[in-house]
Amino acid sequence: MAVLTYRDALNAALREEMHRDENVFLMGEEVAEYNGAYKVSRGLLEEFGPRRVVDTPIAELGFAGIGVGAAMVGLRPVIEMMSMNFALLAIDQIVNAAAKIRYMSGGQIGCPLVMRGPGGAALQLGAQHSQAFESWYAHIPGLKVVMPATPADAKGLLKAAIRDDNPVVFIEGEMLYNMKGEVPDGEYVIPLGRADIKRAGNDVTIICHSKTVAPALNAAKTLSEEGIDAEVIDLRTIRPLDHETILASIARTNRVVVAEEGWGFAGVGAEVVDVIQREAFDALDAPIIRVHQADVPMPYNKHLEKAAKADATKIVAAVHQVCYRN
Amino acid sequence: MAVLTYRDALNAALREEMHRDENVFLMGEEVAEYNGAYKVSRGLLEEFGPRRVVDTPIAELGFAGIGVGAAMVGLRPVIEMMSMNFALLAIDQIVNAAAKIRYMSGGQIGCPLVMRGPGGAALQLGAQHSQAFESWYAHIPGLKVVMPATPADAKGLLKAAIRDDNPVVFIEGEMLYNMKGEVPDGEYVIPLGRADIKRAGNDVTIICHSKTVAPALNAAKTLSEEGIDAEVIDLRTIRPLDHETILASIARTNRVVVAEEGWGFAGVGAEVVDVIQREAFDALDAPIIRVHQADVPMPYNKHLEKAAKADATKIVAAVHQVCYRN
Amino acid sequence: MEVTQAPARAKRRGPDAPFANQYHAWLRTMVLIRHFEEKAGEAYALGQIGGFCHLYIGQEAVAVGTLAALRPDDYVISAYREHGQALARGMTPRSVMAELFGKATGCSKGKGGSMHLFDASINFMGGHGIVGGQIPLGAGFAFAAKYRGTDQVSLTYFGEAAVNIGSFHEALNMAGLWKLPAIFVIENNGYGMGTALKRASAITELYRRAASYGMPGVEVDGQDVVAVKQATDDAVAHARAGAGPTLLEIKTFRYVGHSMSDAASGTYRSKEELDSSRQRDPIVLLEMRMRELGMLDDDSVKKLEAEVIEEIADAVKFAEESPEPEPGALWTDVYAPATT
Amino acid sequence: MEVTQAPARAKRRGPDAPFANQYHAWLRTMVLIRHFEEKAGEAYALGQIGGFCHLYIGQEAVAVGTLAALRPDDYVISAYREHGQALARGMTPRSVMAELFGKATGCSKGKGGSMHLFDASINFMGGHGIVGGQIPLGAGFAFAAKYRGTDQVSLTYFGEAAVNIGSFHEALNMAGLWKLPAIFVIENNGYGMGTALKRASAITELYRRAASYGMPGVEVDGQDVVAVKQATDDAVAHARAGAGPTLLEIKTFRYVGHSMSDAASGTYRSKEELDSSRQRDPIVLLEMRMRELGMLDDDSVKKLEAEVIEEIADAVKFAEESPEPEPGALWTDVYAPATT
Ligand SMILES: Cc1ncc(C[n+]2csc(CCOP(=O)(O)OP(=O)(O)O)c2C)c(N)n1
Ligand SMILES: Cc1ncc(C[n+]2csc(CCOP(=O)(O)OP(=O)(O)O)c2C)c(N)n1
Ligand SMILES: [Mg+2]
Ligand SMILES: [Mg+2]
Repeated sequence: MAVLTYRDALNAALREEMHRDENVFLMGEEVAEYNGAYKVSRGLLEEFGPRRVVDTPIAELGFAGIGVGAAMVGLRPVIEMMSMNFALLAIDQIVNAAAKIRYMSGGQIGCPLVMRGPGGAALQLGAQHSQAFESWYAHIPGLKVVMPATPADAKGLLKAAIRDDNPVVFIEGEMLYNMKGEVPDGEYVIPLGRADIKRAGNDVTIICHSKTVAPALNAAKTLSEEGIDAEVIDLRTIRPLDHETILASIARTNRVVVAEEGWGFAGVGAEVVDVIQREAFDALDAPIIRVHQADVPMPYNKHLEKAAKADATKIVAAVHQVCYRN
Repeated sequence: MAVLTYRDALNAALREEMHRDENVFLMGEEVAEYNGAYKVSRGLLEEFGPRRVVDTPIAELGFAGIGVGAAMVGLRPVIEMMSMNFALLAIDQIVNAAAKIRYMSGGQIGCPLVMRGPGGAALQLGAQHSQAFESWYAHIPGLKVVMPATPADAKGLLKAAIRDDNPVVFIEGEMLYNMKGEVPDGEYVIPLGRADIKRAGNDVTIICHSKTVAPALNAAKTLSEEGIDAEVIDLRTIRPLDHETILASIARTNRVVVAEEGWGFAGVGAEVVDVIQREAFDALDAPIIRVHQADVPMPYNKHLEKAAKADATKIVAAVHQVCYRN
Repeated sequence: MEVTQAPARAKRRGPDAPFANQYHAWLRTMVLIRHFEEKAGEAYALGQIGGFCHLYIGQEAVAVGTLAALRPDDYVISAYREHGQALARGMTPRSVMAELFGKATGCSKGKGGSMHLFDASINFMGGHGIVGGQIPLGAGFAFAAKYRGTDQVSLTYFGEAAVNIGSFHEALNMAGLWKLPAIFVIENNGYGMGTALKRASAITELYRRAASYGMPGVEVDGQDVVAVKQATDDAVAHARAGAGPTLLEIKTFRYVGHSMSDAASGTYRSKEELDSSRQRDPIVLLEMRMRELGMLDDDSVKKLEAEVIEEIADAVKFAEESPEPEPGALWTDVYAPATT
Repeated sequence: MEVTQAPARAKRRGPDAPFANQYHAWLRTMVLIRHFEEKAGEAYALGQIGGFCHLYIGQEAVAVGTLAALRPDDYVISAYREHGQALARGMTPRSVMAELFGKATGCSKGKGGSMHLFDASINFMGGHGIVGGQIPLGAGFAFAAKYRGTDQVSLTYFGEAAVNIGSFHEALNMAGLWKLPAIFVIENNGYGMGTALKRASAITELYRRAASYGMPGVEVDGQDVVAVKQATDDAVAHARAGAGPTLLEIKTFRYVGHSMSDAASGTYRSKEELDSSRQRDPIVLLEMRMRELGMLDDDSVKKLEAEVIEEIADAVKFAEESPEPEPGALWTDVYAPATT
């Protein structure tokens, strides 16, 4: 197995899928000549040429719509949003066209499109550039929402997303791009819709995704030193949500913490809580505690920003609470 | 007390607030010469003239932004969206500007704006015109989200929303506009952030808002005939959410159903569930059951549409489930 | 990347020579649309059709003239006022009427409704309800054609009120920049709901906006089906030749209200204005042309009317008698049947 | 509602006569911006400034020339490359530098950062990070001025890459339609990140887009502060007279990378191109003018430089020594203090 960065794992997935299927193309701001704002598309212009790696004007609504149109007639566009924060401008095309074309057309017309790019916060980018919108997209039937936390998942899930016949919102993280990890060689595709147990454990289940996976694993390490054996479940796909893996874990641990990067109100964690209380009411020994961004726009100042973000310390504290420690 | 339609109650609120404060103006598509697509603004052009009742081109992003700009310099715009479905095009201005200006400017600049219009489904309008986005807006700190279910609430809450110094997303309902009800005469302002007990009861709490309030009350009537005494709580304001009223009720009833018009995944109900399980874990005698739209885009066919929607029958069935009847 | 052709006013009457052999077919389709829409209006009043329903009466020459210029493998997309275009493209009155009735036999299986008519088999790509939303989609079909190296073109309809929304601007800029084989058709019927063009747009000669996107802009008389066909032919030839998109501003009239809940006149336009717009009825204009050429007489008009009335009656009957979708249809078509 | 004035190319050198008495002040501000930005770049390299940081070096004459034409009660709004405009509008280097350092003494209390500089006391309305997002806001200030019947104007800055986004189109159409007292300034520095204008826009003479919105469009030499001031004066007079908005395309250069993580040249533009752009440095051009007029000599240049260096050093020191926001600041300013 090769050790790759998350960025290069995505790059490999794009390259392989573009080789595999002539209908796959990449479009977005700075994806071609600049090799991507975050270099995810490095080398692809050189390899595939400007027909298949397309720089766009700054026009998120327009080029998302062009992508949806191209997908409606059988191409398989990968639309890069330089940041998912800018995708708000395109959201009408994703929600009103991509997610609904199949249904409205009575099944005649599909939309095999991937919209991908970094979501959530990086460091000190301020309020407009530091938002996690996964709960929004996951609210919408017709979409799938995928959020890999490791290089291997990034590769395997992006390949699956590109092959999927539905519109997939694929959310990466600027703070994840440099993460290194082993990635299986050769063809490696991870089915969408399956959570992954990143650490097995028996005392408490920590449910997380994307940028909260690493802090959850750190928290688990700290907790294990205290004698608390945490299971860490990485959702990987937010919609469809893998109820089975979640419920199986809770049947053993009876205690749950849900961590996510975004805001709390009607966040992904709220949905997870609802599923658990409904399906595993009697299994719960304590209320589920959630860890998420402070309910404020993201401040620029680095100390305030740190205080606003979910992190390992907060996850540990939440586990203490659900285990009635301290 | 006069009996007014919901539509006329909104109209009265607009008229009164425009009289009260010269800075209040109404802007949107067809609000002036056409008297509003749904006639909420009937007569206002005549009364206040084209300076204060402004017809716009079809340009949701642009005129929402113009409203935000005007609010940043001290006007108090009421921006009508002909449908909240079209507000997706404007959502960047609401989320990235309106909700964040105060924070990003260190408190220097506010945004006393109301964005209002009908949300959710009417009858057979199809997938693109039948969506309830309240959970999206409520996800965003910096916004308030208000959804009146009755004429009296419509009037009192719209007046409060217009006077509020924060951006308020005020969601009405096409299917509510003709609803009649008593509205207190004279100055009538309902503070934002307070739920309302629309029916007191002891056996189960039904939490609802907007278009699910009437079916919940119908359900309560049916249930009372079966000897189940339901309390019906109308949230009225989704953000900030009135935890206190919810928790006080559950302390008595120990059983909860949450009904909403929109989709389930990370909906408003998911947040309500999370609050309850966290704050009132031991008070719950059964899992909370949610009633919401089927997890599909809204179909045009009327029978399918009916099947997709939350209604009194589904609420009754949910109550049976939480009460372990049948 | 300069304007490839100065914006042009093309208000001349279209010539007969190259097209006369198609006049019968065009007339028939225009009459079919007119009758279809009248029946749809009646069925709406009877509650057989629900939701929003936007009729095309008065605008028939736009659909017929533009679509006469396309090949079967070209792409077509429109807004919510698309019954006429669906029929002119070749969808049967049965499948369209059944869709309006919400029946399982409708073109979109009863799930789409009036605003969402689709027929993938003839590249009729809908029926869209968000003003301007279809414009980037139409550019996307053109993008796909260019990507694949076919010489297909993509034709996108929208109302004159849609030219003020961001989608129009973004899509046309990219289409112009990339020289996509796209034809953008403004159906300028003078009103967006109750708003007259001059109350919504800083300039009222909309074809001039093409200059911002480096493409030709042409003003077309939308009541003269021949002029429409001719202008579209030019745009199609331009696109197929790889020279890029064209913006057609086709001027027409909507004889009816915006939707079924809107009166044809009274609030925002006068009875006089409406009546005067009827002076240049597209069907009458074509009939007159054909009579001048000796192609049409009272008998043939009567025969055509009778045939069409029969066909529409059949469509209504079909729609009435068709089954409702199965309850299980609620859950299908959300996702592709077999996915990874 | 026709185009009120044909788009114009105004590449002539601005005249000295009416402005010479202001040259000293303008030169000082331009030099101040240049030094401020250089120090900001250094502080960024030292990790004292975080996040995104977009420098204004090369574009100084645009901010100084345009803002010289405004009154204190006019409104100004910009994008994320706004340090120069904030300083030219009258914000102190201290309050801006402290904001970049994230300190409680910063203009936005450390919560905004480089992209979100605000000073309500002088109607500097930010600092916005979503490309094009500030354009409707700027139109909104103009709307408010007109609503109140004041003769204030609103000036909105954006880059040339922002002209392809929907916000631009929607806001300019409404501004033109309603004759709002707005001045829209395209700072055309040739690149949006790594994308040259001609790769993003179907036409490259952007001032021509004004014609779509019924407003004058003027091309301006952005390296000549006098030309900038003169063109803005005209636009301001037009707006104050109630004649509506103007689109200024002010051509300039960005000497540095897009942001701190982008090299000044190499990837998307050559060293030669960059070097040649420096031939028309706005500061040098004004200095030359002043020397020609006998208003400046080597000594006065040195003195000015020394003063500015001192002022910037003081700003850095102030920023360094200023306190971090209190932890509780995380929770304030989300909502208005006292609400219904
Ligand atoms: C984004 C958006 N805003 C508003 C509406 C409501 N609406 C539907 S049709 C219409 C008028 C459109 O007029 P025009 O584009 O001229 O087309 P026409 O109806 O005349 O065919 C409006 C405002 C909508 N569907 N979508
Ligand atoms: C809507 C949106 N899309 C993309 C970006 C990322 N982005 C930030 S600046 C920029 C380039 C803008 O160039 P231009 O408008 O010419 O301004 P300049 O940086 O040259 O001053 C891009 C693509 C963004 N901030 N907002
Ligand atoms: Mg129209
Ligand atoms: Mg630029």
